[in-house]
Order: sequence, then structure tokens, then C-alpha cells
Amino acid sequence: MVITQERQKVTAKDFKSEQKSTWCPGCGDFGIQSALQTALINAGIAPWQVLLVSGIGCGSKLPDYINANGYMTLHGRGTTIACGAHLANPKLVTISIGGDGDSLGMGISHAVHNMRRNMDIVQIIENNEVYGLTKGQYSPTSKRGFRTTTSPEGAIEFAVNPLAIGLAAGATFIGRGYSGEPKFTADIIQQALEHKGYALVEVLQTCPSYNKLQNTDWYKAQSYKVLEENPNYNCQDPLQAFELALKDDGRYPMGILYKNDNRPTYIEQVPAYKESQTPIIERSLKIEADFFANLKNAYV
Amino acid sequence: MVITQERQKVTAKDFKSEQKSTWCPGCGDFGIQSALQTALINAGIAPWQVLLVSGIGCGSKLPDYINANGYMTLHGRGTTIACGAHLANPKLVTISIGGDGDSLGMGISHAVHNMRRNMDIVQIIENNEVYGLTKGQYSPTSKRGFRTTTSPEGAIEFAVNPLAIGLAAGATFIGRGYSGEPKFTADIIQQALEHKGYALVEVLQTCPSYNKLQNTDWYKAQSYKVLEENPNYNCQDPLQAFELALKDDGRYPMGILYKNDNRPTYIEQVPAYKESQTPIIERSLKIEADFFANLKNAYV
Amino acid sequence: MTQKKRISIKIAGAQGQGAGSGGQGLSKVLKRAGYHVFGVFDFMSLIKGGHSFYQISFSDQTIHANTEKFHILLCFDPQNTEETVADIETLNEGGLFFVDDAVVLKPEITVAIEKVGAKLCPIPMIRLGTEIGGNRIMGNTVGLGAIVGSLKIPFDFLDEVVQQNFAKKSKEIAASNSAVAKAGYDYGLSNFGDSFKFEMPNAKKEKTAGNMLINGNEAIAFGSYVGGCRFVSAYPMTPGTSVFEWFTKSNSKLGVVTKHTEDEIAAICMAIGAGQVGARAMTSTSGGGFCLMVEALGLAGMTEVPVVIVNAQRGGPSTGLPTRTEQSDLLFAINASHGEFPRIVLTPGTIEQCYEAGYRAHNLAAKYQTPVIILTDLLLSEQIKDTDPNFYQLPQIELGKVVSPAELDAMEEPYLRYKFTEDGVSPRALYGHPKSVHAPATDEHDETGHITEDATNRNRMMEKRMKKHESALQDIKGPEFFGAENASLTLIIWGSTYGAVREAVEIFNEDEKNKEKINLLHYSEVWPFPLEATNAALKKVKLGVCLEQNYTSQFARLLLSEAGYNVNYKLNKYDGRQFTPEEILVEVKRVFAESLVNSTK
Amino acid sequence: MTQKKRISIKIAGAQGQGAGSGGQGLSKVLKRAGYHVFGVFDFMSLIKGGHSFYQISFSDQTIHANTEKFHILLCFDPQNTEETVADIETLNEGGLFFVDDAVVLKPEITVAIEKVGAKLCPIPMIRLGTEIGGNRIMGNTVGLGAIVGSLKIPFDFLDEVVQQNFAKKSKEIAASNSAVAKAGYDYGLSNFGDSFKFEMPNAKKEKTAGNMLINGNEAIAFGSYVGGCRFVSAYPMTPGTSVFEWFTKSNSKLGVVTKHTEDEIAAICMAIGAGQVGARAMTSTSGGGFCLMVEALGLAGMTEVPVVIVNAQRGGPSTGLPTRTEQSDLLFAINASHGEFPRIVLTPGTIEQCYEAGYRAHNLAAKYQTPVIILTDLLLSEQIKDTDPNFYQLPQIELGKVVSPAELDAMEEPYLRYKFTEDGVSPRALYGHPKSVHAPATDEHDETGHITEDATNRNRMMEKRMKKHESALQDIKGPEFFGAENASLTLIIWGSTYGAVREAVEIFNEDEKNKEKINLLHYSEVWPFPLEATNAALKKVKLGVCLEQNYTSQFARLLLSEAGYNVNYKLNKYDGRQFTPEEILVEVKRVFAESLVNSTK
Ligand SMILES: Cc1ncc(C[n+]2csc(CCOP(=O)(O)OP(=O)(O)O)c2C)c(N)n1
Ligand SMILES: Cc1ncc(C[n+]2csc(CCOP(=O)(O)OP(=O)(O)O)c2C)c(N)n1
Ligand code: SF4
Ligand code: SF4
Ligand SMILES: [Mg+2]
Ligand SMILES: [Mg+2]
Repeated sequence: MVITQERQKVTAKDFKSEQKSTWCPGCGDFGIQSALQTALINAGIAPWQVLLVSGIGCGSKLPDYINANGYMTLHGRGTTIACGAHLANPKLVTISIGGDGDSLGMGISHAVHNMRRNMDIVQIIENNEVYGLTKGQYSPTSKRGFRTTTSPEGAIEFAVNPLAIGLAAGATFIGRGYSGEPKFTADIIQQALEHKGYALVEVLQTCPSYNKLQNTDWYKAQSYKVLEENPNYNCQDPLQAFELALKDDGRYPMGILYKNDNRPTYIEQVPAYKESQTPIIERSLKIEADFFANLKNAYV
Repeated sequence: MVITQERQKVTAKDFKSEQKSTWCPGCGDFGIQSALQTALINAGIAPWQVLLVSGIGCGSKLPDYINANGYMTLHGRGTTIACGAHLANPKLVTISIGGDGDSLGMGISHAVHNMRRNMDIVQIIENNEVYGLTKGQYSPTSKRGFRTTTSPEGAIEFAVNPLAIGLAAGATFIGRGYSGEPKFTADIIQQALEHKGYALVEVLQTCPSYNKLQNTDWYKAQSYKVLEENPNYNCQDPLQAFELALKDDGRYPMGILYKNDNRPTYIEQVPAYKESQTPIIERSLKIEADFFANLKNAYV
Repeated sequence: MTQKKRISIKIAGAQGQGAGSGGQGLSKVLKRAGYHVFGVFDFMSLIKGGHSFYQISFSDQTIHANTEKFHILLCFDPQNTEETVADIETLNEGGLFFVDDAVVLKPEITVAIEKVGAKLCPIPMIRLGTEIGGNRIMGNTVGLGAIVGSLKIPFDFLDEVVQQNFAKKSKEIAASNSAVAKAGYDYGLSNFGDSFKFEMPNAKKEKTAGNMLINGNEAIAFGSYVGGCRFVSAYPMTPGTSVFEWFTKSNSKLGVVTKHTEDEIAAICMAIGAGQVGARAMTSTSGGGFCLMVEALGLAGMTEVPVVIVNAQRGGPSTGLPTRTEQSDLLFAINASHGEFPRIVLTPGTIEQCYEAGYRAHNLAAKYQTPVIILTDLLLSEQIKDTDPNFYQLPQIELGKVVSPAELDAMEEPYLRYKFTEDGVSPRALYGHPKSVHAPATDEHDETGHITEDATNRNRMMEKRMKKHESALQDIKGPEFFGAENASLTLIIWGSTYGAVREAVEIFNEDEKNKEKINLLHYSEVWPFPLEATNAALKKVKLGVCLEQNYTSQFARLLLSEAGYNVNYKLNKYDGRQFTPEEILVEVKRVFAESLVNSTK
Repeated sequence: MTQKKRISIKIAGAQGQGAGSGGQGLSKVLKRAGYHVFGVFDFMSLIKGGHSFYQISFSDQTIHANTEKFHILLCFDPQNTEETVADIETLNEGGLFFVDDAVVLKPEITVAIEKVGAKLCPIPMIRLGTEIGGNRIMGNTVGLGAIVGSLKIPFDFLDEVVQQNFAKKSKEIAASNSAVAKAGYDYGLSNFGDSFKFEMPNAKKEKTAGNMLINGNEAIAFGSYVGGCRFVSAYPMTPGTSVFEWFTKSNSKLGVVTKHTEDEIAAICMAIGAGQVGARAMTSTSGGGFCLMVEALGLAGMTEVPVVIVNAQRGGPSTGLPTRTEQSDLLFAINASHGEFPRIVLTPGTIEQCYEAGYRAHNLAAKYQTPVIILTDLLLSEQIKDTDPNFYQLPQIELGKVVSPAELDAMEEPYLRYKFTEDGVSPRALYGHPKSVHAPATDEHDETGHITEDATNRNRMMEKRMKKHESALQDIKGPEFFGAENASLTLIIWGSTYGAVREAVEIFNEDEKNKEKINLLHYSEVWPFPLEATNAALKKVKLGVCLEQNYTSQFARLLLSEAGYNVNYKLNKYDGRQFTPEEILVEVKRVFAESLVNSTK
């Protein structure tokens, strides 16, 4: 995001909410919330400067448990609502956050279209590879063979590949973190916040209730930091990133997987913001008499 | 498609319809209709063996003008309706056909999800890079800067890249033709018909009414056949295909851009089709008494 | 039939031949020349070909609808024999039929001309267009010129409009069009200047020349803009598109953020996102797109976000008749989305009411923090009528209950987004202030916005939200009568049928032979249902006849469910074509006759 | 209060602690032991934590709803002090309160126990569970065992259910659970075997043991399957999910194609695609998902495709109360989608009606080639009641008017998909035959299916489609009375309120003190509105009271708009909790009192 507001000195206390979380004990969403909070603190963004727009799902309840501006909306629609908010008030640091079912199933069209527009928001996908809140059906990111109530003989679909889709759609920042590593993830989210343009951050997430196999140990074994394994990894190269996306060794590369700083953002080009960058909601609604007369005159 | 029906000897006469076309003179849709018809003839598929499911738009009226089974449905939903039809009667050669706005704007989610499922259908996108039927607004494939009623100062979005999206989503066949070359395009469509798995065929299309610049001459200059330019092009290599997708010289590569014969199709794995491949619509609805008794017994 | 003198012109052609733009231009000429004008475009769901036509009526008095018969027919597409014959059959005896003189007319056509007793007026459209303008398509201008000439309206009015229309392109183009128009004009004047035998209405230039010719959708957009709308996200769908395009076309001038979205779900969601952060936001669509907005409508209802949705109805169901008119989304709009929440539904019936609906919608949305639906239709969207520019004023902008940053600064208790209040409306503070931090949920929530399933809170929150339905009633306009005071029959109507019914009422009541008089009762706002005003009005209704452009008499059913009033007769039309005053009069007479029989039985 | 002897048990716990599965297991035990059983699960929109409970009533007669008071409370979550106190307050005097003996109870809890005069029954749940089963969670089984023991129901019934439930896992697990159950049973029997002071209903094993315990959603799914449904595409949404899951869970066994789609738009579109090629297809969802299906509903209506949509209502608007019950989508379902087309809406009120609605929906969809909506709700979906298995029979499968391949072979004239017919239903031939080639459009079309804007054809097509609305009426079941013949007050209801209202009617009429009697009039099918049957029924109604789980009295408004009938009183509940018989009786008495006052005024 192009952050136009003055950075604030904020601490964890500022984000502390009175609301009791309803997540299961051991849910990865706790780690994601902590990572997000750390990122905001480190970026100097106060609770009143940010807007967390979520959909519906376990992960989408996050705005209920953190003291910050939020809007908990509809399953799959958080991203497009976030973009509307961003266009009307670009001053707010706008983050869309939701589960994998929400963001990559129901909501994939909005993700794809707003990536190619390079909307200047951050999208965080809480990816537990399952539908949590509806009690454990397979999701668009579930692995083939995953047995759930709607796939009792094992899922027969190939999973959505968020990195590949992000690259194809034109996201200008693609990162991946993991709920078990809040610090590492916080760093990625912070860089996403500071990135100018659409930043997609997938956070792998444990769900001890419905995705028991993929627990903390499993993720430890199945994930790696891309820069640790390949210090020469050039995240500016889309082809290298696509190769990584297609690599099918069952392991998740983590870190900043792609970054492109050369695309204009959508809002930079919006006619209504060309002459003035004042958010439309801060502008006077008054219409001058002669402007009004001119408008009418066009019909005479 | 895995074509299970007996091939027929068919001619253009079989596809001739009494219905008067309402397309503008010179519209590229005529070429697409002719290419599709030729492909069906060459593949030996009769009007009653195929099912053309379309959305809404100029191009989506095609089933009205050809004598073949069709279903003209809703803007953006043709693909998912086609997949439903395919799952219920896999014997029908099922083709989803629609405009770029229809298929890649409103309908991109259904395309992406059914590509990763490797649904055994053909999707043809009639891509005139504009909304025809609603009188010329910019579309998801319109070039940046394209001036229309909804982008009078020029479109400010980066266009959807169908090849890149297809690769990322997991289409197992991606081809591109052009309405001005019906024979070449017919060949691609025929190969798509014979391909086992999801086949995405984009057909570049002239729209003399709302996309005047991109006329026949323009396309002649701006497109090339990928195998002519690079005889070593290996359409089985997704990385090479992605490189081609990202190549930004303003020209359209045409031909079979990607092909993967190693993925199982969705229908091959559907439990209801494992023991019998008889379409569910052809099976008896009778329930045996003891099977019924067993079902009831589960609740005692 | 009426003392209102009116002349009607039809310009017919295949789509893409310019009947639409020709009709609009001619309307402007007539208005500037001193006539009240009314025009509607009738077209098909295709881009080129088919058969479409523009209908104009002009008069010395305000016109509210076209009638069935014409005095002049300009035909660009005589090759469409069947359609042309049908058009000719709507000509009055002595009417003029203009057509290119190079065309050899099919016998069916000449027979038809003879049958109605019209006069064939061949004009060298293509020849003059090509010779003088260098372009076949300029033949249209020749045709228009010929009409103006035959009516002996001074050429200057035509010239001015032609020059203005082409001024954007280049001086040369403007000049050559002007020359073509003049050639047509002269041809018409000299060849048919004496052929037009109908009495012309009096021209009063000083009265009409300054009037505005604006269509229903432009008026909605314009009204919304002056009502403070600064965010419009939409997806094209006829006939809702042109509301959106009014904004996009002058994007930077207006300072409005516009977004052509990927679908209607995104269209309304973006508007709600914008509304939630404080913009006066709107979207525009037609029935099929409105269907896709229904889930988000509930989101706005539940989280109390002001948002305006224009649903321009067309022939349904499904894709239906995309370029034809219908009033079949009324009960859908009132009941759309699962669960229950307040909403406001406006149903303007005239161009003026479209303008009002535009700003009223935004004011009401802000005041009651709830979605407002403007239910218009294709007929209104394609209709122009000259209106006194003084009618168009800048309205008061109502922001509703807002908590300013200064008030937040001074606030001691914590800010409660959904505070329980007397009228159900909770003061609204925007995001961006340290004391306004809030995070509303679409789940049931408490006063802060946090999720809770508590039963007592649930009851209070439902009651708080629904209280807004009651509160909003005070702002809803009741129905209005037009016509005879003590009429024996009242046509009860809503939305766009106003024009045709009003003309019918005028015509009927003027006829001395009709001893019994009729009137109309028109609803321009229907939800929350204005019960008190309805009850008061219905006391004056003797024989209630509900007339609607739909099959299932939706408004009549609403009247029954909300006011317990059972209309005596229902008149319906659902072929996508507008009601004509003539048709209505036939029905009115039938009803009178039937009710007489019934009452004497 | 009633001669029906009933005992009620509540099992409460944090979510994830097993109150739901425990309650279901116990219900089975009780049924096998010879009691009629009724059970409902009440839960929150979260996965672990919070507070949920399972309510069971058992009796010597069929039970239709739970009442408010309990005789036994098993508590897994005494740490939820507030909720536990509230639960205790619903215990009858002398009721038993089972809780783990290792927990030190908060004073509020012991005070509450004392106040209601309940008996504290501490049991070593975790200890026995861990010692014998090797697992804390087996403590649940100890608790269930203790209840069964204290009721002196033979252990075998419990053992059988436990063994069956765990048989799928392994013999060892089954055996150790059985041992745990026995330990709990023995503990309950020996410590509290004499504590239960209420009169037990008579057990009639031969009557109930063979009965089926099936919930509303399972019954809808089962009914649909026997009704020929072979294609189900859906997207999970509580409480619609379990209809879908009934099919997915036994995928290959049933030979049904199931598809968990990317969203609800795809869910209904795939079903329509399947329906269009000849499958009996369906989808299942709740209000929010139904919203997304509304555009495609019109597609099915316009192109006349049979498709069944289950909308299991929950608390709205928007996300609302996702795990609570409501009846607030009635007018939405009837009016959903733009334009007008026939549809059928079924509103089952009992488990048995759910089964019937399942197959009837598919038969009606096929017969009238139109969408059929089954409007159920969370309460029905979570409700089990023992039913005579003989009730569940294989229904007649009606295919409607179909043209077989043989008939096509013999056909001489061309096949017309939308042939004009007397009843509006056109014979249907499937794709795949050389003579059945057709390509229907969602645009208005002619008899072949081709697009046309012709006005005459339009009128005939609208009339043809809407004729099906009239034709379908003959198949719609009218409302049914239950209760006193000549009742002074009739509760007019629809859908799931049947159970509670029926219990209320039974209780009220049994009470000798109530000289005036009441009855109920229940609608299990509402659209096309059964007008004749309604008029006949309403003649017998003296004081009509409409009772609904919604805010705006949707059914009462429907009764007014469709039958012109204005109910005398409206009772509403919208906090997401089901009506209880007790609440209804309070309201009935209030209405009686009020109407007495009014009538003597
Ligand atoms: C339109 C709509 N369809 C379905 C649902 C039901 N629903 C709620 S959450 C959810 C899926 C949750 O999965 P995911 O998005 O991965 O989030 P998680 O719970 O795993 O965090 C669904 C299907 C809904 N709320 N709205
Ligand atoms: C839900 C919905 N929204 C909008 C429309 C209006 N509409 C009809 S066709 C069309 C776009 C056509 O563009 P494209 O799909 O590219 O097809 P083309 O006409 O260019 O062949 C739109 C927006 C519609 N029919 N349905
Ligand atoms: S179900 Fe899974 S995702 Fe949801 S709260 Fe529990 S652990 Fe977290
Ligand atoms: S508008 Fe364009 S796409 Fe549509 S029919 Fe005309 S030329 Fe073809
Ligand atoms: Mg998930
Ligand atoms: Mg297009």
C-alpha cells in the first residue's frame, strides 16, 4: 500500500480486544492474528488507520478479536468490498482477510480481477486447506485424496495453486507465511503492507479440528524458506516464480515469492484522483452554481 | 473429450439452421461459427451428439444460428451449466461457448475451477476484446488505454491473460485461433474436441462495430502461428508456454499453446461412474427392496 | 380526440441506421422551434439489423406519452417489408411517408400507403448524402431535413442542432452535415411543403426553447449526483447501463469514482465498501444483475450501510426481452434477500420523478442507513420529455445522524456503532478516528458491532433495525391523484405507466360524451408502504382499477396485503411494449360497461 | 400438564465436548428401550467452546416438540457458570443434575441447584473414562451410562448402541467403550437408582424399537433419492449442508453424482445443466446461498428445466444467526428472481413431511418442468423423532410428459420443445436423438426454443408458462387441521412450527379447565397458493391466529394478498430459538383474554 497516513507508535496493547475468541484451542488463526498485529505495529499503523475486511469462516472472525477497524462481510466477497472501501478512502490501510474457501473458492474471481488491476490493497489468505466453520469439507486448496464429508472417498480435484494464479493474474507481490511462524509471517505481511500495489499473502494454517494430519510437525517437515534453500532466488523473475509454483515435491516454499515494483497501481490512474488525492469522502459535496448550470445546459 | 459415441458422416447441410443471424455484417462470429462447424464435421460429430452451451452476448447467440443441440443460458454461467450437463450425460460432446466478457469476466471463477478439475469439456472463448451486445464497453481482455463508454479516458486495467490463467489453473489443452482463419481455427477446435480433459480455445474475433481498430488487417499484422515462428516450440512444456504468455510484444501467438495428456479427467474419478459408465440419466431409477430396507435400517 | 394539438413522427430503420440518433436530434429541433416534445426509442436486442424506431410527439402542451397514430413516417429500411407495412398502418390518413427515392418499393408497401391514404414522399436521401456529404450515411440528415422542411419549420433550428452535434468531430464535418441538412430541407420544403395537411400546434419558442430534453436514466444519474453520489460501481446491463455511463462519460469532470466491475456482485459490494467508509455510493443494473446483488443487499441491511441500487426493469423472466419494458420486479425488490431488514423502494413515473428519486435515494439511504432501491424501467430510461430547467434545483443534502471527528474528540463514553435509539437510527462515525474504531459483523451483533448470539440482544437489534422501517415511513411520499376530482373510476398505478395513463385520463375527460370522469392514483414511492396516505386516498376511489405492465398484478397484490384493499379490476400487459393511451381507453370503456352490467345485475 | 407422560433430558457442554453425539446416542437407547423419542440439538456458530445442548423428550406417546422443563441435566461444562445456572433453572424440582465429581462447583451453581430443589449427582466421569477407557473424552460415555442406570433402563440397550457406534472403528475401541458405559451405568444405578422420583412412561419395546430415528434433512435427502434424484451439486451452508452430505457420504453406493462446487451459483447451475439433459437434479443451501441462486432460478423457470432447491432457513438477515432457526425466507422464495414464472414452494413441518417433500419435489418438478423449492429450516434439520418405518415407502416416480426415443423415431412433424398445450406443459424430449435437436434460449423464444421478440408469441409464451402455475394447483396439498373440531381459536401455521404448536394444542385441549378448545391449521405446501382449500378451511376458523418464526408476519401477509383473509392475531418470534409449547400456551391464553375484552367492548 502507499501509506499516506502518518506512522504511529503503537504497541500490542492498542490492538487488544475485550472480545473472547471462539477459535478452537491450537487453531493456527491465533498465530495469524499475532503475525498481523506485529506487522501493523512494526509498520507503525494504528488500529484506527487500518481497515480489516473479512468474509465468513473461522479465519474471517479475526476482526472480531482484535481492536482495529474491521468489517466482517460475506463469504467470498471481502476482497471486492475492501477494494470499494479503498477507492473511496485510499487513506485507510486496507487489508482483505479470509479463509482459503472464502478467498480461493467463492472469491477467486474478485482476487483475479483485482490483482490484474493492481488494486493497492493487501490480501491475506488463511489457508488451512479445509472449510473450518462449516465443519470440515474439502476446500479448493485441499490435496487430492483428502477425505472429508463431501469427499469421503478422497478429493478428486487438483488444488488451486495460489502462487501460480497470482502470477498469471498479475499480483505484484506474492508471499507465503505459516501460522506456526508468526515472526517470519509478520515480516512478510509488513513488506506486503509497504508494497505499492496488490499484495497477496498466503498464510499456511493449522486446523487441529478438521485437518489433523497437517499439524505443526507436518508443516515443519513440508515447508521451507525459499531464500534459505536457494539464496539466489530472484523474486523479481516471474518465470523463476512460476517454476517454483509448478515444482511438485509436496513442499511449500515460503517467503516473498514474487515482487514487481514496476506496475502502476489502479488508484494512481483513477480519473477522480488525478487532480486531487484527497479521498472522495473528504471532499465537499457542494456543487457550484455555474458548474450545475453547465450540466443542465448540455440538455437544452 | 473422450468421445464415446459413434462418429457420424456429417456435412455442412446437417448444421444449417433456418434461423436468421442477427450479427453485424463482417462480425467475426461468422468465422467462429464456420470453424466450429468444420471441426464438428471433421470430427464426425452430428448435431444431435453435441451440446453447445452458451452464456449471453453476441457470440453466445451462436447456438441460435446453427442446427445442433444447444442451450443459451446466463451471462457468465455457460461453463458451469455445461459441466453439470456433462456430468449427468457424459455421452454428449459438451462445448461451452461465450464472449470474453462472459467467459473471462463474470465467468472466470467457473473456468478456473473446472480447469483444475480437468472437466472433460471444450470451452471456446469468442474474444473480441469488448462487450458487443451491451454496445461497446471495455472488457477484461481489452487493452490498456482502450476508450469506451465506461473508459472514456482509456482503460486503466491490465488485461486478463487467458493463456497464463489457463496454465495456472491447470487446463490440459490451451489453443488460440482467429475468426479470420476459420480453417486453422477449425483444426484447433477439432484437436480440442479430441483432447481428453479440459480444452480451452480462445478465438480472437473482429468486432467491426465496437472494436474498429482491431480489424482483419490489424490481426494479420499482430498475430502469428507459434509453430511457424518457432518450429521447436514444445507445447507440452508449461514453462515455455508461460514464457510465451508473458512475452509482451503486443502480438498474439496462435496454435496449440499447451497440452498435457497426463492428468486424469474429473469424470474418470467420479464415484458414481466407477462401476458403470452408463450416463446416470440412462440408468433405471428403480430401487431394489432390500437396498431400500438397508437404507432404512441405518436409522433403527 | 384531444384539445391538446399533437403531431407524431416515427423514424424507422434497421438498427445501426441511425433512427435513434435521428429521433433525438429531431426532438431537439422541434423543442427549440417552440414545441413541447416527447420521444421514445424502441429497439431490439442486437447491434445491427432488425427493425427499430423512434417515436416523437410534439405539441403546444406538455406531452406524457406517445399515442398510436402518426402523421409522418421516415423510413430507412423499406427492405424490411413486413415491418414497414406495419409502420405505414399506423399513419393517419393524409400522413406523409418519407423514403429514399432510389428504392423500388415492394408492391405490399405501395398498397399499404394507398390503403391508409398516406402520401408517398420520395426523397433523394442517399444521392444528396453522397453528393453533398460524400457519405451514404448522411442520407439520414437529408431525411430529417426533408421532414423539417415539409413542416415549414425555419431551417436555423435544424442547422444549429446539426452543427452542435458534429462540432465535437471537426468544423469540416459539421459544415458538410449542415450542407446536407440544407439540401434535404430545401427538397422537403419545395416538394412537400404543401403536402402536410394537419393543423400544426402553435410554436412558443420562448416557452420551450430553453427546456431540457433529458431521459429517465440521465435524470436518475443527474439527481444522484446532485444528491451527493460520488461513487458508482456497476456492470453493464440494459437498460441500467446508461445511469452508470452518465457518470463514466464525464469521469474526471465530476470527481466521481466510477468502477466497471467484473460482475454485479462486485458492483454492489464495491458500492457497499465505499458506503461503509462514508461515500454516497450507488450501483445500477437490470433484473438479472439485481438477482446477483441480492445477497449483498442483506449485508447492507444488516450492517446498516447506505447504498443506492438502480434496478431498471426489462422484460423477464431471465434474459427475457432485453430491450423491452416491464414492471415485473416489484415484489422481488421488496422481498429480495433472506431474512428481514428495512429497505426503501422508489418507483418514479416521470422524468422529473427520476431526478427526485436520484437525490432522495441518497438522502434516505444516509438518513436511515439502509439500502434504497430505485425501481425504474426501460420505458422511462429511453424516454425524453422537455422540462423546464427551473425544475432542476440543487437539493438539500441530508447526511443523517453523523458523529463528527470533533464530537468524537469530545466523547467520553465509547462509541457504539449500533447504539439503541428511539428511531432505530444509530449515529454514524466514520473509520479513521482513534475513537471511532469499530468492526461490524454481518452476524447478529451487539451495539459495538461484535458478534453475539444472545437472545435478548437479538430481539432488541431486530427491533432497532425494523424501527427504521417505521421511521422511514414519515419520509415516504404517498400516492398522488391526477384527473377529475370525483371520478367514477380510478386507475391505480405505479412507476412508468404514469405517462400513458395520464394522457388517457386527459383524453377521456375532455370528451364531452363521457359523462362519468376518470382519474389516476400514482405511487412514486412504495416501500415502506405508505399506508395512511393510501387509506386516505382510497376513501375517494369508487372503482379501483390497477393497471400494470406485468402478468401477476404485483401491485394489486401488494395493495391487498398491505392495505387490505381489493381492486375491482386488473389490467395487465406483458408483451414488452408500453401501454398506449388508446389501449387504456379501450379498457376503461370496457370496465365501465362491465361494471355497469355488474351493478345492475 | 398433559396426560402424555414425558421425561426430558438435557445434555449440555461446550462445543466439541460431545453433547450432540451423546444426545443422539441416548435417543437411540431410549427408543430401543421402548419409548417414543424426540430430540433437537442447539448449538453455536463455532467449532469448539461456547455452550450447546441436546434436548431429548421420551414418552409412551409420539412427541412433536420439546417442552421447557427437564428432569435430568447432564453437564459437561460446569466451567460455563452462567450457562450452567440457566440450564439448572430449567430443571424440575427433584430433577437430577449429573456432573463430574472432580469439578469443584462454583457457589452460583450449588445455589441454583438448591433453589430449584434439584438433586446433585456427582459422577466420576473423567476418572472412570481415563481408568477404564484410557481417555478423558470417554467420560461422556460414563455420563450417559449413569443416566441410563439412574433410570433403571436395562444396560443392554445402551451397550448395543455403544458397540454399534464404535464398531466401524475397531473391536477394541468398541469393547473399551462398552466397558466404560458399564462402569457409568453401574455407578448411576447404585448411587442414584433411587433418586429419580418422576413417574416413568410405560416402555413398549415392540412398538418403538423398530422405529427409525431420522432428522429432517436426512428425510429430505432420503425422500429425494427415492424420488429419483440422481444428481446433487451444492456448496456447504448450515443448515443446508447435511442434505448434501447425506448423498456425498454414500456416494458410490447410491449411484448419485454429487458435486461440491465452488459457490452456490455453480451449485444451482450444475443442477440445471444436469436437469436440462434429463437428470432429476437438486441443490441444497441456506438463505445466503439461495440469494446467489436467484438468477439461475429464473433460468430454470424460463427454459422450463426441472430442478429442486432446498433452502434450509436460519436466522437472518445476512449471516445473522447461522446456527439458529427462523422462517423468514417465505416471501423471498415466492418472489425470488426478476420477471414472472411458475415455481412450486413446499414447506414441510414434520420429519414425515420432509420425506414426502423430497420425492414430491422431484415429481412436481418433472411434471411441471419448473423449479421446486423446499423451504425447511434449522429446527427441522436438527430434529429427530422416531417414526414407524412402514411410513417410509417407495413412491411412484412421475416423469411427466416425456417423448421417448421411440416416439421421436415415429414422429412426423418437427419436435417442438415449447409446444403450446392446454395445461402449459410441453412434452419433453432429451438431447441425443437425431429428431430432438433443440437449443432453448433464456431470451423469450418460440415453440422451437429460438429467440424471438414477436409480441404475439411473447403473450402466448407467458400465458403458456403461467398456465403451469394454474395446472400445478391441482397437485398442491391444502392446509390440514389438527385438534378440536369446533375450536374457538385456530393457530394458522406453516413449516416447522407444527411440532410445538401441536404439543400446545394437545396440552391445552386436555386441560378440563379450558372450556374453549383450540386447533391448528398447518400449511405444508404454499405455492401455488392453495386458494380453494384455504377458503374451505377458513370457513371453519373462528379466531385466526397466525404464528410464525419471523418479524414481519410473512405468512399472514400472504394469506391476505392471496386469499383476502386478515388474521385476527399475529404471534412472532425472531430470536432464533424455537417456539416452545409453553410459550404458545401463554400467548393463546392472552389472545383469548384479549379477544374476550374486545368482543364485550
Ligand atoms: C454464500 C455463502 N455460502 C456458504 C456459506 C457457509 N460458509 C461459512 S464459512 C464457509 C467455509 C469456510 O471455509 P474457509 O473459507 O476456508 O474458512 P475457514 O473456516 O477454514 O477459516 C462456508 C462455506 C456462507 N456463509 N455464505
Ligand atoms: C448478469 C448479467 N449481467 C449483465 C448482462 C448484460 N450483458 C449481456 S451481454 C454482455 C457482455 C457481452 O460481452 P461479451 O461477453 O464479451 O460478448 P460479446 O457480445 O462481445 O460477444 C453483458 C454485460 C447480462 N445479460 N446478465
Ligand atoms: S475449525 Fe479449524 S480453523 Fe476453525 S477455529 Fe477450529 S481449528 Fe481453527
Ligand atoms: S457488436 Fe461486434 S461482436 Fe456483436 S454482432 Fe456486431 S460485430 Fe459482432
Ligand atoms: Mg479454510
Ligand atoms: Mg466480447
